[in-house]
Amino acid sequence: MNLHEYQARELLKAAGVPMFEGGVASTPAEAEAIAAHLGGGVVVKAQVHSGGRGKAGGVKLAKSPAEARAHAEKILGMTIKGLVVHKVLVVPAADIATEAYVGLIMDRGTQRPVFMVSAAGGVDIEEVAATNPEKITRLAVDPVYGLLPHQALSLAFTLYTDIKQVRTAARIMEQLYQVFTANGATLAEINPLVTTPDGRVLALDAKISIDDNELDRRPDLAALRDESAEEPSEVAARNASLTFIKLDGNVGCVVNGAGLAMATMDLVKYYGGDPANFLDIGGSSNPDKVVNALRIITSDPNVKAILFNIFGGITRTDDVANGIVAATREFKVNVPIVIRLTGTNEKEAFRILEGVGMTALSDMDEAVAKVVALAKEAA
Amino acid sequence: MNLHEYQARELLKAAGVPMFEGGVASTPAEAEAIAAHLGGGVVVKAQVHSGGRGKAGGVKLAKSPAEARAHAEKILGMTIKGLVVHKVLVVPAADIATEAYVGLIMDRGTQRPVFMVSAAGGVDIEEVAATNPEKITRLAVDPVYGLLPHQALSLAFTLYTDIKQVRTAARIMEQLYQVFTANGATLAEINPLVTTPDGRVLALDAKISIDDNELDRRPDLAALRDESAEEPSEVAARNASLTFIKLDGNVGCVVNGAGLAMATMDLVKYYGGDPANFLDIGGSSNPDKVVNALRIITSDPNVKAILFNIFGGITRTDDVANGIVAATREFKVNVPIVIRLTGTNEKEAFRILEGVGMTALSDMDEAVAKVVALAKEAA
Amino acid sequence: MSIFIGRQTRLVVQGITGRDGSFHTRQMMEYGTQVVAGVTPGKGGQQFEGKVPVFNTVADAVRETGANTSVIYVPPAGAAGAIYEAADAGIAFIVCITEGVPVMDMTRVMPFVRDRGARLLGPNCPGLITPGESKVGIIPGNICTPGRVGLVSRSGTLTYEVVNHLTRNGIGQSTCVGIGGDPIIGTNFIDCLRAFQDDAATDAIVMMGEIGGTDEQNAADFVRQYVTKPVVGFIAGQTAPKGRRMGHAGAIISGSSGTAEEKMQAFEAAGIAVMKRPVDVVELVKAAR
Amino acid sequence: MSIFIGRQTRLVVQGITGRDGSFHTRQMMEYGTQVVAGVTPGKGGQQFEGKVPVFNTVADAVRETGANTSVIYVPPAGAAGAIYEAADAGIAFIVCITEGVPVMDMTRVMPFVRDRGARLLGPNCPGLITPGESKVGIIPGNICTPGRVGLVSRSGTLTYEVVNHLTRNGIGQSTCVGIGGDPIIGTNFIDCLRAFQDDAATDAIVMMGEIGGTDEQNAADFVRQYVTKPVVGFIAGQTAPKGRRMGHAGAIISGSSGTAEEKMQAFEAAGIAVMKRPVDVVELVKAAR
Repeated sequence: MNLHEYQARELLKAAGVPMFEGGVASTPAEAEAIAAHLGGGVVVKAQVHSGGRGKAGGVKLAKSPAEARAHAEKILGMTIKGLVVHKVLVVPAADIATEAYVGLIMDRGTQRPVFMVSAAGGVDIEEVAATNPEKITRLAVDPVYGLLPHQALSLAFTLYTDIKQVRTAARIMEQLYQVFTANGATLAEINPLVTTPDGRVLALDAKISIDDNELDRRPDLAALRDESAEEPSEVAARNASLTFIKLDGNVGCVVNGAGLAMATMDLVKYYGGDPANFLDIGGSSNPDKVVNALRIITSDPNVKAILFNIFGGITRTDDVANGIVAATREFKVNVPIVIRLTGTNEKEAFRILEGVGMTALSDMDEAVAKVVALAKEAA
Repeated sequence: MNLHEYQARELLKAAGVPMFEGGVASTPAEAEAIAAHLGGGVVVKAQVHSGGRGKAGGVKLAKSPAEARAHAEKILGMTIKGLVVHKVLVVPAADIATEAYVGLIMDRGTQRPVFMVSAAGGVDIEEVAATNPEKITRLAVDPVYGLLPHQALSLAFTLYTDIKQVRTAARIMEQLYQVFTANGATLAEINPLVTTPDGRVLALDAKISIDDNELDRRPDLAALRDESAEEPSEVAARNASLTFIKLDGNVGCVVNGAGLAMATMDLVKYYGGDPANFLDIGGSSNPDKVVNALRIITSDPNVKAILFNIFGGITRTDDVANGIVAATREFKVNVPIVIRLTGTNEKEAFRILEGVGMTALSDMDEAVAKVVALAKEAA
Repeated sequence: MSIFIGRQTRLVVQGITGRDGSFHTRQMMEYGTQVVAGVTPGKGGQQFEGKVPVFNTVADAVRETGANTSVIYVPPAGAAGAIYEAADAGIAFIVCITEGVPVMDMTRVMPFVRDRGARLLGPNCPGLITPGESKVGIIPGNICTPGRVGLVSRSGTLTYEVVNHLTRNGIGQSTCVGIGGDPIIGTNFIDCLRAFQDDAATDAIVMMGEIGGTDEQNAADFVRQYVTKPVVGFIAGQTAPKGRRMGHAGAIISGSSGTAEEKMQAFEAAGIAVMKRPVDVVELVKAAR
Repeated sequence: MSIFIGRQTRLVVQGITGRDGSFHTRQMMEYGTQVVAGVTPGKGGQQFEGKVPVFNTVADAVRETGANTSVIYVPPAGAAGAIYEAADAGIAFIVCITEGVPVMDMTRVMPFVRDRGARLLGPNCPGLITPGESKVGIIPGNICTPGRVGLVSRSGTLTYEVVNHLTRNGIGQSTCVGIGGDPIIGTNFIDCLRAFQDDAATDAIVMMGEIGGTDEQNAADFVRQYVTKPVVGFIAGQTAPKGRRMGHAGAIISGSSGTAEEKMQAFEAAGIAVMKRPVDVVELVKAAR
C-alpha cells in the first residue's frame, strides 16, 4: 500500500525527521490559507499515488497565497495517470543548497532492508542507478541488530563533510530505519534530502510503501488507505479479500493463485483474446468470495465473457461451485461463463454445478479457447 | 539501583501486566483513604529496599480502613534493617488460589537475560533454588531476538494447564521481558504471580533493579531514586560520582579502583585494623572528587585515621595530590592522613604534596600498617 | 530418492486442529505421509483422528515422537512464531503454508532458521510432494505420480496445472516443490536446482517462474554454471502490465528488471527450454530426455 | 611470544582526540606500541601529534593502515557503538577501556563480536601489556618488565599493585591482562588461562579475582582440568559485607555463591597457590617455579 506524500511526512515527522512545515488542503481556499500561514513562496503538490507528478503539472510554485489558491484550483480534480487528485500538499518553496537521496527498500536478494544513499538526489534514483551506479552507496542492514550508529554515520559521510550535517543526516537515517521497521514498510525514501544555504539538513519529499501483510495487525496503518485515490473496482475487490487489477480487455478471469492467474491471462492472449482483469481469489476460498468476484467482474461493461479457472489445492472446488451457484441466484449474470475446475473436491463441485444445470470443463486450454471464442462472438 | 515495590508495579502496569489496584501512602490518613477507596480487606506494606519486610513487621493485613490507618501509623517511621520506612503500599487483600514465581535476571554466565519460573512461588526463590532446584525452570533469552512467543508459552505451560491462564501468563512474561530490556534492568521479578479462585492471573508483588550504568542516559529512571531510603553519606558519595559503602570500622579508606579498594580493606584487617568504609574514586579522577571523598569520610565520627591508596593508571596521582591539598585548604581534617601514591605522574604528585609539607609513601603494606597504628593510637 | 522429503519424513503439523490444518492433515495421512504429531497449544494430550498425538509445543512433539519435519497451517499473526518454534525445537525442515506473513517478520526469521541449521520452505507456498512417498503441504496428491522429473515453482496452482499435464502424459515426478511467491522465502530456485542436480532419482527439471525480481535470472546463471541435467522453464505474467503487482510481490530493488521477456531470455541464454503455455511442458520434457 | 598483543599489533585508537584517549595514546606511543591510526568522526584527515593519521571511521583506518587491534576510549554512551564499529571493520582484537557501559548493550554486542570472529577485552578494563613490546590501554608501562609470568585480573589498579611487586623483585611478565569487573565481558579468566597455557613464553600464571559471581570457581575448574603451568591466585573482598555491591558488579544469578572464602577454597582445591596479601605474589611465584 502506497502512502501519500503528506502521510509519509507525518510518519517521518513523528519519528523526529526535520522538515519544512506544511499543510494538506482539499480545497483552493484551504491551500490559500496554508500558504498565507506559511508566508513567502510555496509549492502546491498533487497527492496521488503516481510518479511524474511534476511533468503532469501536479507540482506548481506559487509566489503568493492567491497564486497558491489558483494553482490548487487547477490541480485539485485533475487526473494524473488515471488517478483523480483530491488533496494537495502546500509547503514552503525552499532555498536549497544541495539535494541528496536517502532510500530504504526491502531487498529480496539479501533478505534485508537495504539503504540506498546518493549525493545525486532530487532526480529519479532509478535513472541514477542505471546511468551512474557508482554514485549510489548501498548498505544491507542486519535486521536483528538494526542500523548501527557507525553504519548511519558512514552513510552520512558519503553525503556531507561538515560533521554537524553528517550527524544530522545519520540521525535522519536512523529515524528513517525506525519508521521503516516500525511500520512494516517495503520502501521508505526521502528525495531530496536537502541542505539549506544556512547549513540545515531537512527532508523535502518523502515516499513510503507499506507491506500489505502488515495491515491486518496494524489498523492504524490500514486507516491511512485513501480509497478515493484508487480504482473503485479494486477497492471493492480488496474489501472482499480478492486481489484484483482492472485491465482493458473483455475476458473476465476468476482464478485461484497469482501464478495461475497470470498464466491464464497469458493463455487468453495466446488464444487471441484480451483479459479484462487479473483476479486471484486466494488460498482459503469460501463461497462469498466467489460471489464478490463475480459481482466485481460483471460490473465492468467491457466484459463479454467470464472464465473461471480453478485448480483446487487449499481452495476447495466445491466452495467455488457453491459460490457460482449462489451468485447466479443473487444477481443476473448477462454474459456467458466458462468454468474450469479440477483438484480438491472436484467431484462434489461438478455435482453441485450439474445440480443447477451448469457444466464445467477440466482442461485449461480448452476452457480458455472457449471463453475467448464466446467473448469474440459477443463483441 | 533498586526500585520500590510501588515503582516496580507502575512500570509493569504501564506495560500491561494485570494486577490489583492499590495506592501509595506517606501518612496514615492517606493509607486509610486508599483502603476506604479499595473497600474490603487490604494489606499495608512498608516500602524499603530490603528483604524480610514481613518478618520485620512491615507487612500487615487490615480488615477495615481504620485498621489500615493503625497499621500505617506503626509501619511509617519504623526501621527495617537500618532503613526508615517513609511510604507504605496499600493493596487489596487478595483471594488467592495459587502462587507462582516469575523472575528475569541478567546472567553473567550466559551473558543473557535468564528467566527463572517456578510454580512454587510466594516464598524466597533462593530457598527454592537451594532446596528444590528442579522446581525452577530456566530459560536464557537470546537478546538479539528477544523473548519469542513459543518460549513465553513454554514457560507458562510449566505454571498452568488451563490454556487461558497459560496465554495470560505468557503475555505477562513478554511484558516483564519488555520492562526488563526497555529499562536496563538487572532483575525484574513478580513474586508471587497469583491465580484467583475465579481463574484470573495477576501480579501481586514486584521487584525491579536497574543497572546503574543506565541512569546517565535515562533521566526518567534516575528520577525514581528515593534518596530518603538510603544512607545519607552514600547518597552524598554517589552525587559526587564516588562509589562508597559505609562500614563500622575506624580506618577511612580512599582508593582508586574497586579491586584495590577491597584489597586495601582486606589488608587493613590483615594488619589488625577495621575499615570504616569502601570508597572507590573511580577511573578518571579529578581533584574535586578527592575533596568530596575526604568530606564524606571525615563526616563519619568513627573515623580515626584516613588512608589514601592510589595506584595511578588512568587516574593521575597529581590530580589526587591536588585534591588532597585543596581539601585541607577548604576544611579542617582532624584525623591523621596516610598517603600512598604510585603510578601515573607520581613525581609531580610527590612534588605537590611536598609543596604543602605533606609526605607520601610508595608501599601499600607500609602505608596500611601505618594507618592502622595511627587509628589505634587515636582510639 | 527425492529431495527434502521422502519415506524418512516424520511430520509434525503445527495448527493441526484448525480448519485448514485438519483438512490437509487428513489428506496427507491418506496420501501416506508419516504424520507423527500435531501441535495446538492447550490441546496437548488429545488425539487427532484417534491416531495422531497432539502436543502443546513442538519441543514436546519432537521429544515424544522424533518428528524431523514440520508443516505450518497457523494464521499469519502466528506464522513467524511457529517457524521460530520449529527451528528452536530442532526441526530440520520446516514448511510454512501460511499466506500473508509480514515481510518484516521474515527478515528476522531467516537468520534464526539459518543459525539453527534448519531449512525453511515458504512461507505462502503449497509445500512439496515426493509422489508415492510423502506429501507435506497442500499439493493434491492425486495429480502426481512417481517418476524422474523434478519440479520447482514460485506459484501454487500453476504447479498443479503443470504437474497434472505431466502425470496425464505418463511423466512421473521425483519431487515437486512450491517455493512460494513472497519476497523473502526460505528456499529458492537455486536451492532446489542444486538439490535436484545432486539427486540420483531426478533426470530432468521443470522450473516455473514469474515476473518480478531477479530470482529467475540468478537461477538461470546457476543452471548455466552447475546444472548438467536438462531444464525446462516457464514464466507467468507475459501479459501483465508494468508497475502493477500481480498478487505475488513483484520487482522491488532491481528497477527495470523483472519482466517476463528478460527472464525468458535469461532462460534461453542458459540453455533452458522455454514453454509458451503450461501444456507445452509435456513436449519439452519429452524432448529433453 | 605473548598473548593477544605483541610486536605485530597495529593499533587504532577510537576516541584518540578525547581527554583520556589523547593522554593514553601518547603513553602508548612512548611505550613503543605501534599506534597506526586514530578515529574521531569529523576529524578525518588530521594528524595526532603530527604522526598518527586520524580517520572518520574505523573502516577507513583499517583500509588505509592495516590496523588489526583497536582500543576504545569513547564515553559510555558511544562505547557499544564503537565496539560494533571495530568488529564490523574486521578488527580482530578490540580493547574497551570505557567504564559505565550499560549491561543491556553488552548482551547484544557480544554475539555481534563473536559472529565476526573478533575478540573483545573489557569493557571497563585497564587493557593489557606485553612488556617491552606493546601496551594497549592504561596499564602504566614503567611498572612492568619483560619476563615469563602471565597475569590476568578482574581489577585494574590491583593488577598494577601486583605487577609492581613482581617487577621490583626481578620477576618479569609475558603479558598482563586486565579483564575488567563488569558482569558481561568479552574475555574471561578461562580465555586468558587457555592462552597462557598455550603460550610458549609463559611459565607461570597469576590470577587476580574478586568476590561475586562464579567466574573464579569456573576458572579453578579449568585450571584443574587443563592447566599444567603453576598458578598463583588472589581474591579481593575477604572483608566485604554480604549483600552489598563493592564497586564492580557482584553475584547475580547464583544466590549464595560468590564469597571470597568459597573462591579461595576453589582455588586451593584446584592446586592454585593462594595469596593472603598482594605482596605475597612474590614468594608464591618464586616457590612455584
